[in-house]
Amino acid sequence: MATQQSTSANPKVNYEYRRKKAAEEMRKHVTSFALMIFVTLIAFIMVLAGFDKTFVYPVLLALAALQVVLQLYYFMHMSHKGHGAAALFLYSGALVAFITILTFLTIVWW
Amino acid sequence: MSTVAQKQGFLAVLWDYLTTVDHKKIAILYLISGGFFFLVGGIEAMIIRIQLAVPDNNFVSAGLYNEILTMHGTTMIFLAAMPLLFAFMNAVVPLQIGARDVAFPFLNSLGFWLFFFGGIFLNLSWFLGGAPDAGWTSYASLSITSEGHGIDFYVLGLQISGAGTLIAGINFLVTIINMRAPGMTYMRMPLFTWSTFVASALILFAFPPLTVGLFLMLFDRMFGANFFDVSMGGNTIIWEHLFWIFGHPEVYILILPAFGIFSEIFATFSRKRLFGYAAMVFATVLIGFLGFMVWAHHMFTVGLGPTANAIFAVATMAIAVPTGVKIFNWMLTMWGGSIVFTTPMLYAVAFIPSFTAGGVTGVMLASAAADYQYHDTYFVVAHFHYVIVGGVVLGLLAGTHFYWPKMFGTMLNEFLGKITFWLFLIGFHATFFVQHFLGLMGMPRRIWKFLDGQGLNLFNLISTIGAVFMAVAVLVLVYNIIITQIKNVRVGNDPWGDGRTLEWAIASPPPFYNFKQLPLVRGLDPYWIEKMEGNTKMTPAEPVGDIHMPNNSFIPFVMSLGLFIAAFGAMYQVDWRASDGESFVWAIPVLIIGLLITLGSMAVRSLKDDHGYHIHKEDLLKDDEGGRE
Amino acid sequence: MKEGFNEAMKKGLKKWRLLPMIAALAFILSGCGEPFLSALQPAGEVAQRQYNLMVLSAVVMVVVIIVVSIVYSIAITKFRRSKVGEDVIPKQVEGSHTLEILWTVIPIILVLVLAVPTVAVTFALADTAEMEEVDEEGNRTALVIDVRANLYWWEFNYPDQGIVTAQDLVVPTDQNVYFNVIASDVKHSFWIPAVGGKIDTNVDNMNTFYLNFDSESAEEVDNLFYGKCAELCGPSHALMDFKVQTLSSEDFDEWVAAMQEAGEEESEPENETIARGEEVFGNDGQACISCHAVSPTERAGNSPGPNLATFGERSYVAGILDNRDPEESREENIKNWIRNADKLKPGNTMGAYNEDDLSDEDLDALTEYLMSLKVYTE
Amino acid sequence: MDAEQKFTSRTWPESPEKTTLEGKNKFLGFWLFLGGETVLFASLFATYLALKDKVPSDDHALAIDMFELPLVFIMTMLLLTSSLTSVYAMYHMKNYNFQKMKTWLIITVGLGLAFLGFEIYEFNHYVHEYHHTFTSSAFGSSFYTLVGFHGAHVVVGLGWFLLLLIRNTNRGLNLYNAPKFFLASLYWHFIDVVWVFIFTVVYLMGMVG
Ligand code: HEA
Ligand code: HEA
Ligand code: HEC
Ligand code: CUA
Ligand SMILES: [Cu+2]
Repeated sequence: MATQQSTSANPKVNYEYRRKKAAEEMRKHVTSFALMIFVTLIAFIMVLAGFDKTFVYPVLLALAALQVVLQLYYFMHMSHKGHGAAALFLYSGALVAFITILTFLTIVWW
Repeated sequence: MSTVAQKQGFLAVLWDYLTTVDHKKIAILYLISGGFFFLVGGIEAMIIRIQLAVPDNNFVSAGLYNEILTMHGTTMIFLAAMPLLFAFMNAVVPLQIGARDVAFPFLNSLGFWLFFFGGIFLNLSWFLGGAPDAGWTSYASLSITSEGHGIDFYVLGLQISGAGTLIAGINFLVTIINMRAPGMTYMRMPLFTWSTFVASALILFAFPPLTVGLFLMLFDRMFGANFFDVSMGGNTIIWEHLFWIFGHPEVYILILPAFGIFSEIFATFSRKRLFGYAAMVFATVLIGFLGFMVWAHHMFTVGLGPTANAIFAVATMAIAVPTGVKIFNWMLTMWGGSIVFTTPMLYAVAFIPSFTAGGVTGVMLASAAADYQYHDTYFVVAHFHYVIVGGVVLGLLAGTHFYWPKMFGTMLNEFLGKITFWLFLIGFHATFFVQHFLGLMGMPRRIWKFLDGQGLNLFNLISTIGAVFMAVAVLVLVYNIIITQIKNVRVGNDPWGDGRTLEWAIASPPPFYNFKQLPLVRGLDPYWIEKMEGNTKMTPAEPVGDIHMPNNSFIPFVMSLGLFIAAFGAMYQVDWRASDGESFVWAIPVLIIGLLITLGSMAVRSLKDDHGYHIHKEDLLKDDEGGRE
Repeated sequence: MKEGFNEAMKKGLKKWRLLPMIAALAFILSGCGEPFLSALQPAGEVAQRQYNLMVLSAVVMVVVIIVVSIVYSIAITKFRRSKVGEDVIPKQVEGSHTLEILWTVIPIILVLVLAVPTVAVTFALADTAEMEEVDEEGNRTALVIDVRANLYWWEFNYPDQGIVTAQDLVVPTDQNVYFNVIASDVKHSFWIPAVGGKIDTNVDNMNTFYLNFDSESAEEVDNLFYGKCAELCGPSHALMDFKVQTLSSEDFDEWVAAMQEAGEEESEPENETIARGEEVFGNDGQACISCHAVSPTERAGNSPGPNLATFGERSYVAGILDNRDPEESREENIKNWIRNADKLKPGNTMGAYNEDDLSDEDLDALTEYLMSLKVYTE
Repeated sequence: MDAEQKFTSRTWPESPEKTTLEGKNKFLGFWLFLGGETVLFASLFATYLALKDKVPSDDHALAIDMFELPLVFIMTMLLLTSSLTSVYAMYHMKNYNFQKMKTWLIITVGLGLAFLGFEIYEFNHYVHEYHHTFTSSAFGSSFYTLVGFHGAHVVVGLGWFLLLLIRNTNRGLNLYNAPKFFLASLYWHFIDVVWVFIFTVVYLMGMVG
């Protein structure tokens, strides 16, 4: 059966420290949220401005990728330890996903 | 409560199996139902061969032939080969890594019942107006126009059983990552565990495209969508891609676990550690990886253009390299060893040339420009039966003999086993070797009959005679199983005498809680290490303590049953709409009821806490004194 | 059979130095199958190149199998427990880097040996640039045929010539013939094994490729190759055969001229039976005409049934009933077809005509009429 | 150790979702599931891209004719914000503050519902204004399937949150339900990730042309 993760020897210090760390992290989350909103705004404005699509497409995709990274690493804590296997499989999935989309864009004609 | 097994009535046993979450019992469920579907698929194969024994034969009609052909392929791949592999994975992998059970016992049971009901649903098509008839690949233009409900059975049945497979895949992955016994590092895992791991990863990424493909087909056929309707802007090639993005990894999902079984057998019966273990692991992973880059080799003649064909051709050929590494490592495992030809070893030894022959014809197929000649001919049929029967089925037969004692505590008769082996091997080569030539001589596959005067008569007849040998072999195996279970001679933990991995360190069959104390793993082939040091048991990694066990549950059965019921509703609402609500008025209600059953049982599951129970230390110790049975 | 072999030597094999094994293998393979059907007896440039690739790959594979067999045989004979002793514990070898590098590198080389020509031939066979070439007057120089696959029958339309046939494809020898292929209903695949690999006739789009029919090989098979449908397309997929008539370039031009001419003029029925047959066939009879055109210039691309303009010359009825031997069988076959089309080719759209639909006398007349539908021969 | 054991904010472990073996298994299993879902959505995206604007005749509306920036923008903001609110909920879960966690989850659910409302409005609009339906063209089928699959995920996510909230209102946090809350919020983030691609690839790129 499960074993409890060992917490630090001094629960009190540990507690205060953890609280602080969590709060700090939460602030980072808010920052990254602001960034996400900002990125979204740029994306929408670019489309509104009506630039040429050879320019807009790659930028849009880059912005989307940036947002996903923010989601994964800040909101979903992918950078925290214990996410090794999760990351491996998520990226493998992303690779298969990429190849799938690439082929559908190139060798499925109509 | 006592853990000593008691004699139980039939109903009690049945109930036990319907609700079990024990990986060893689920393994037996997979073995029985997979075995049953193998016989069904085999009978279908026999009908195919009888129809094609002589030219212009009329043993079965054209439409029926297509149904049999489709069901043969579909049944064998989805309902026989994969579940049988799952049987061994379930029986062996948790023991091999020294785990209590799989990571999600409840989901394990759910995975089984989904597969089971999906398979039953698919096969009910025989009695409800006709089976699917567009080939196991069910290419869109034909399957969209196919009349009746055959294809609907295919789509819904595979959707249900596919969900079960996906669940099983995730379950094995988590089990292997999280539940290894102390000391069992990744590079000490037995190869069967490794290949289960990679095959499960392939399942995780290959089944979603199939799911999507089946959904599109389902929407087109049952809800008026137009994915594949060219006149509405649809595109049938989408199906082909989605199917093969799944389909190619699927063949490695089949072969890798078989490779794993053989790796165990070679090492055991050569009394030698697997040669080049690290390279074997690496090759397994590489095959899995490359498996996703090559699917368009099934579509060389579709007209994708020379660039795509060339890229996929070369990528496909690359797989020969890691596979070759494995073949040579197996041979070098035997080299310098002490080989004893038990039945499982006979299969393993026969597997090498058989599979190599199938593999190299695969590389021939990969040569795109030449594949324009091979594609959709009996050459391809010969290729894939060489790899599937010569690889996967030989692996399953080997595994059956090898792991039977561990699963049932009895030993299959070796003499009968060898008879099965020789009949099957001879029959197999007789059936499929000549098919290479049939294909090159101009015989397309999936043909209901061939006409006289095209030079195809002799080889087809030989092929049919070979199939009869295989059928007899299978019957001998069935007989062997029956008398072995009737005689019921019990065996000890290491019946082959040369077991190397953890599963042989535990009683046959193991107690329901597996290892009383998790074993300490000190290297590759941990049981062998202990034996070499004169120990009869594994060194425990923990003191005897309470063991936490999950409760049995009937919910997985009910959840799957709900989907099974809903599938009928989804299918017959088509007729209900076609008749303007005149007939089949029950269809939509049935669909809703089925879904409610499933959702309801899911809700019950999540609302009702299920913490399992504990086996107490005292009972475990008592077990030791009392012994089992 | 001998010729097939010589042919192989002449054309392609010279390139890679005649290894005796290649020769032996090619010889064994070419002994297989009927020359009008077998991919092992290539009858044209495309099939030849594919055949060469097949032989090359087969040789590589035989090498692999031999190597494996040798190591394998030694291993399982030398290291049996009965030989090494019951209680021996073999040395637990971990592996060997040298060996592992060896059996990684050699297969890579073998794969490359196969991959390079594969890529080359794949691109070469996809080269249809010649299709676009025109002469001074802007006419296309190459022969292009539009192939349309229908549930169990084939239509061959010659757009530049303005003519159409069904079931029997007619082609000139010793020149590249270009095909545009497509399907009307479900996916099929267009395959003439002896002349070259297949290409799918998709419902979505047009595919393009070329074949080349070798005159010497054609002679050997009496100018008749077999073609097949190679994609499961329904109950009668097995019976969706077609035939390929080969003609020399001059004869082909004559044939085209005859076809075009026949399309322009109305021919008078030779006798009364035939006239009656025409009536039955026409609108006041069974309305066969609603599905079948009888003029070689009509209804290309949208016909519900095969064009019967050259029906009296076809080698087979519906691609499966052999008319050639004896010649009288033609009449039998036609009657059989009209009475039993649904049984002969399950699932085809024509359906059968029983005595109630079509009296025996009418059937006789109809048959007579159908046999009279000739364009090129007398 | 008992999964229902009561904690105080001081004894509450740092990663409650991964403290028990069950929790660890669920955590990993769920991530793997998301890996599979990635491929699932990729297949749907690929299908959509292959069938985008594929309609039987000229009088069918195309992407560029239908999509409108303001609506998509509002929906995007709703969903992005709900992602942040669910992060707040998890923040409070880690601090063992059940009440606040509940509050933030309820806000998340509210935002999700609003998103769904707009989506339903949007679909309805396309059907009535443009006769762009599930069965009108291959484009229609693929559009509604892709966006609809995402919508279905939103529904499931909301149902999950609600079920957890109802079930656990009176029990507080423990090591048995903490992983469940955590997974539900992971799922919610994943839904957001998919939406990022939907608004980029389907709507924004669709409007560019
Ligand atoms: C278990 C199942 C299985 C396995 C393992 C394989 C393995 C391989 N397959 Fe096969 N295949 C199928 C099952 C399988 N296949 C099925 C079911 C179909 C038909 C589906 C349908 O249409 O219905 C099919 C069809 C199929 C096609 C499409 C043919 C067509 O329809 O036109 C191709 C084409 O490239 C192909 C190639 C290969 C290759 C290159 C391998 C390789 O992985 C083989 C690698 C192994 C070796 C090469 C042998 C050992 C290696 C050495 C000893 C080293 C030295 C070797 C060399 C240098 C060559 N397969
Ligand atoms: C795991 C996969 C698997 C397995 C094991 C097999 C096994 C066999 N297959 Fe398989 N086959 C496929 C997968 C498989 N096949 C697939 C995917 C296709 C393509 C389908 C398609 O085109 O869509 C195919 C197609 C296919 C064809 C081509 C049909 C055609 O294109 O028209 C043929 C023809 O010979 C054939 C023959 C056989 C034979 C003789 C066996 C034998 O090995 C079978 C041996 C087993 C038995 C003989 C069982 C005997 C059982 C009994 C005698 C029962 C006794 C009864 C009781 C106790 C109740 N198969
Ligand atoms: C509904 C359409 C339809 C009608 C009406 C019809 N046919 Fe056919 N016919 C077909 C089709 C389709 C085929 C091709 C069948 C196949 O080969 O699968 C065919 C094939 C044939 C063939 C063989 C063609 C060949 O090239 O070998 C003959 C001869 C023939 N029909 C004669 C007739 C006669 C005579 C009638 C009237 C009594 C008739 N058909 C009415 C659709 C029709
Ligand atoms: Cu047309 Cu098969
Ligand atoms: Cu493949």
